Amino acid sequence: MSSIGIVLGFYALSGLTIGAGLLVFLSRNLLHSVIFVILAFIGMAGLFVTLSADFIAVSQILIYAGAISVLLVFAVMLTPYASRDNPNSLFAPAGILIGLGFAGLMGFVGMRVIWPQLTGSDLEAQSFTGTVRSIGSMLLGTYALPFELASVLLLAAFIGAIALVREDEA
Amino acid sequence: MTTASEPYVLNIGPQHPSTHGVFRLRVVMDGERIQDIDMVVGYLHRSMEKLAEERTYTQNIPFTDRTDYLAAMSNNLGYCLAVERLADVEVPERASYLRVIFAELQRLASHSMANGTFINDAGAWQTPLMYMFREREKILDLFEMTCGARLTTNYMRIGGVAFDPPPEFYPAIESLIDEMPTRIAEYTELLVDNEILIARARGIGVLTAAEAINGSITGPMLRASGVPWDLRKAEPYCAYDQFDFEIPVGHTGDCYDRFMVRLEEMRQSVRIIRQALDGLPSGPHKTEIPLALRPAPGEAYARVEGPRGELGFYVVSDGGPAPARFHIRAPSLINLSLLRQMAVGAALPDAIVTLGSTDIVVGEIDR
Amino acid sequence: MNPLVIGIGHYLAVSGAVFGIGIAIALSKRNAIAVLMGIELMLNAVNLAFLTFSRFGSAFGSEPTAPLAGHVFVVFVLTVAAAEAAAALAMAVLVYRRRETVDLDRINLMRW
Amino acid sequence: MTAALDPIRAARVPLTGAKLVIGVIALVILAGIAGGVGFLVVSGALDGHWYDLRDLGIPIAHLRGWLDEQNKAQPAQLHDLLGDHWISYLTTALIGAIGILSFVGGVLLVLIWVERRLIGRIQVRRGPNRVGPYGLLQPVADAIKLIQKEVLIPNGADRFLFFLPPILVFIPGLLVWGPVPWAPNMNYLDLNVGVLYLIAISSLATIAIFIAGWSSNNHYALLGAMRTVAMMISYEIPLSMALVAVVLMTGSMQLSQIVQWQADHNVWLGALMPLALFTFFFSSTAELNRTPNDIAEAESEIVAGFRTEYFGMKFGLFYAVELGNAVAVGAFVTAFFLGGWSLFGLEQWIPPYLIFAVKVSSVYFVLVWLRGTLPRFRLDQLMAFAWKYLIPINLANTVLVAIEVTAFNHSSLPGVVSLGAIGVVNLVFTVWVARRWARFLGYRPETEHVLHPSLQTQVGGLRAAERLRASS
Repeated sequence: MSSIGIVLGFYALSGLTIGAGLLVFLSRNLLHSVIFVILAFIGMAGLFVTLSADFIAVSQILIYAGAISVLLVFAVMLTPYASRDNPNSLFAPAGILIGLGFAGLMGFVGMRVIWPQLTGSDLEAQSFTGTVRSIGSMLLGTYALPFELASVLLLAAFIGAIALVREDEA
Repeated sequence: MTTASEPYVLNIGPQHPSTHGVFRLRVVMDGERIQDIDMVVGYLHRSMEKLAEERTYTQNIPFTDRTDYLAAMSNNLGYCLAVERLADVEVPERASYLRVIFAELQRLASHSMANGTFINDAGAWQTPLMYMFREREKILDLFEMTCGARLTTNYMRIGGVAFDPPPEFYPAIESLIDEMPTRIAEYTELLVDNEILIARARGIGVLTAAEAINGSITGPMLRASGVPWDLRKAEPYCAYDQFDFEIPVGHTGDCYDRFMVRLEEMRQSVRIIRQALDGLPSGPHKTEIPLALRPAPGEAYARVEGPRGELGFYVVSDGGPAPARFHIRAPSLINLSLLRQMAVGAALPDAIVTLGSTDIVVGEIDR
Repeated sequence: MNPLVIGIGHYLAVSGAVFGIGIAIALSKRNAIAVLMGIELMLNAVNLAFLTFSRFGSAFGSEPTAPLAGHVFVVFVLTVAAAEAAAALAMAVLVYRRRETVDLDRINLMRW
Repeated sequence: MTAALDPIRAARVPLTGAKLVIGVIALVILAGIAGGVGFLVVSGALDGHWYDLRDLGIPIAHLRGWLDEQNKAQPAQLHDLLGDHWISYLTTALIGAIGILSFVGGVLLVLIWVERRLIGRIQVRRGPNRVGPYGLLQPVADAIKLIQKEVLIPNGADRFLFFLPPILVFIPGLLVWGPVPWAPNMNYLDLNVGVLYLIAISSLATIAIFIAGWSSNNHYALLGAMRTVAMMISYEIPLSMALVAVVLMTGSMQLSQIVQWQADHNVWLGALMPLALFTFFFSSTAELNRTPNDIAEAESEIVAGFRTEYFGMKFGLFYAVELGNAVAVGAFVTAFFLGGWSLFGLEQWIPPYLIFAVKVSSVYFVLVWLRGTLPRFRLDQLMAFAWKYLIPINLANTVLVAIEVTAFNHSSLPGVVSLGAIGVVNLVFTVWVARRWARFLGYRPETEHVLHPSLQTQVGGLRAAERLRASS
């Protein structure tokens, strides 16, 4: 993918995503870090668009920026003032090291391996113009069982969450 | 297991769209539920009852305008009745009829305001209020025509009324009285059958008859609770015993019943005004009394059925030109006193609707 | 690697970086909600990798729709993430109610 | 006397001869223009030319072709870097963005006036009529006043989070205008996941409102924010389900395709699926915080809800976004349910975007009308309505529509018959299910309905009250 728009978009969006991710780590205030995590989700959705995954990108905004972030903010609100800062634990140095190590490893692997990837005109030819229909037929065809399982999972999580947080009526 | 959510204090007022004046509710809330209500009054206190001891009986009439500023005529009337009883002043027949006409016009205006703001508190974006204001405007024009003022009328006098209405008053009131039933039908059509209003007001702020009587609630609130009590019938003053009208009585005592009782009372007021206009006797409109009236030592209490309830005036004379003691039984204050009982445990919007249905006037609460 | 021709490597590097940030957050934060945010970031990074391979490699499948299998997996990951967020946040709230804290260092009843 | 007191009646000016003549002349001129245009259209002289202004997409397409011609002449280096079409892409993107933004901005300025005048008329008063002719400059005056206001931050507010929300709600408020199908060729952002995009974008505003309420450090604001979030999350579900029915019926998530389907079949989806139309409209009013669902900024209860502490231009942004979203809802109701730019073939004669604008205005008028008429629900009533009522019956509706669509796609009946049958079935289903389900949930209009006060002539106390109670 060498068209200038996609290249610029890729760098801008990856910068946005990684920067927002770092700010999630660095923010002192938990609510600020929720804002930054939403920003990272939106940047990620932009990266999905550059991969011509329109359905996934929009779903990402819908689910992460629209739903999960509201859950996060609600959870922050439901906990007291005192725990609205964002402190590091004793594991912080180890965690940062592991994170850096993993990022370095992935970067190294990604950059060094010669991937059997499509390039040039083949890639252009494979650009997905409309993924929705195919994803839909796959979800209800090849992957029907996992799809049903996922819905059962969602239902279980739904019921579980309600059962956990529900107050006794009596 | 219970939630760890903490109750918090919400100050509704003194500046708030639905406290109808400077009045403050200190509400302890858990989420949207009300746990406790503290009513803080006194922001508008002007010490009227004490000030009245420094002024002559006639000079006190304008003060009564400014207690319940939405029902100045009724206040004038109650005070004048009390002083007349104290000083044994006779009132001419025509003055009694005029008093009835103006008191009922005032009731129409006040109930328009009450119902309009009630719907406003229930969330309608001012339209019913503006509709009701349209008729209230016309009534206030009639007041202006007769005594020069719209709100603080200062119209009743000890021994009668200040002025005979001018000739153009009669066609204007005729057309108003002819028009009023259609207007009330219009409100009925717009509001009474409204699903949202029923959902918001049915079963909210319920007062049973026993509770209402225990709380010495009076007026439309008492009648909405199912008690057929109206001073105009129970203890007729002025010329009310000569008119034919009925007392609307509610069924459950919720906010919706209060609204309906007020609406029905407006119809009955129109009926009374019609009869009073038809039977308006000729004659003097006032008994002349001395400028500085000095009643014999004694005390008197007169009560009228104001738009908000029993409006009582207690006057004690020591033989001087000014009352020795003066007290007003303000129905707003007493009706408000049960707000806590009605609203605790309800949600915040219900409390606001309940407050709207009690129809308070802060000038009367604080005096 | 030509920086002006974006390929699998670039996306994988971004994915790795976001995943690393997610790991760092999940491991080093004391607040349960912050940890959850880290996990969500890691899931996002995985989604990016899925979509990258799906976009760039038709070599991994023969059917015409096979590349979109990556998208289907991402749909499942999104589902799981949503379910997980709901359940985890419910647990956080519950833990807070019981123990008056969401500090993971102090929720140590099951340590040993 | 009474006539002078009635502002509307007093404002009515008698029709004079001069006005009549001017009106007749204007009508004649209009008829002439219409006739000329009609002749042009019928003769086919317009079709596809760049001056075919019936659909602004056609001139833009011509412009793109011309720009691509120019693009070939650029230096080879630039061409390698930027490709074949960059000039035309850039230009048309700019034209579209500027066009939409200026349209929305202009419409907002006018609509503030329109809404206030309409509400004034509904409320038997005149509305703004002092600034400029007919008060038309009132929105400008309002904006100037708002801009002039001092920027204050409430004590104890989170500065960063307090400034963020007006911007955060403004962005989705603009983005939502992207996929609006103005005319067959006028789609700025014709995503093939347009419906999903709309839902996603509208869900972004939730978090902004939540932050606004929280960061203000005010109980009213927090209550308003909680109410908004609860309501928006709840009503997103019925809203999406109504759109699922639309997508099932038309077989596309692309807004232009949805409108095209309605144009092809000469039917409005709102007529085919009244339940979906109602659900979408009602849920939209909830998302918009408009009456009867304006509990989030319930003036009589919580002052102004989440924006209690916002004033000046920050409040202005909230207000503008709210109004803009109301118009956008009008646009989407039109596109999804009222046939979009199509009008049973008349779109050949009348520019489709004008048809669209008229439909949007009528939906907007309904919104204003509701605002001027209805009281507001309570939070728990709205929640119960969404979860207990709208969601179950819309689930049933979705299943029904799925069955109907399958039958429709496999049947060889003419469209009038099959679509008519679908419409009738859906209407019957809607009425029946709506009533049955309401009954099932315990709605009893016979017993809970209007109870007129009983009229008494005898006074009494508690015993009389008990007697009355026993007798009724």
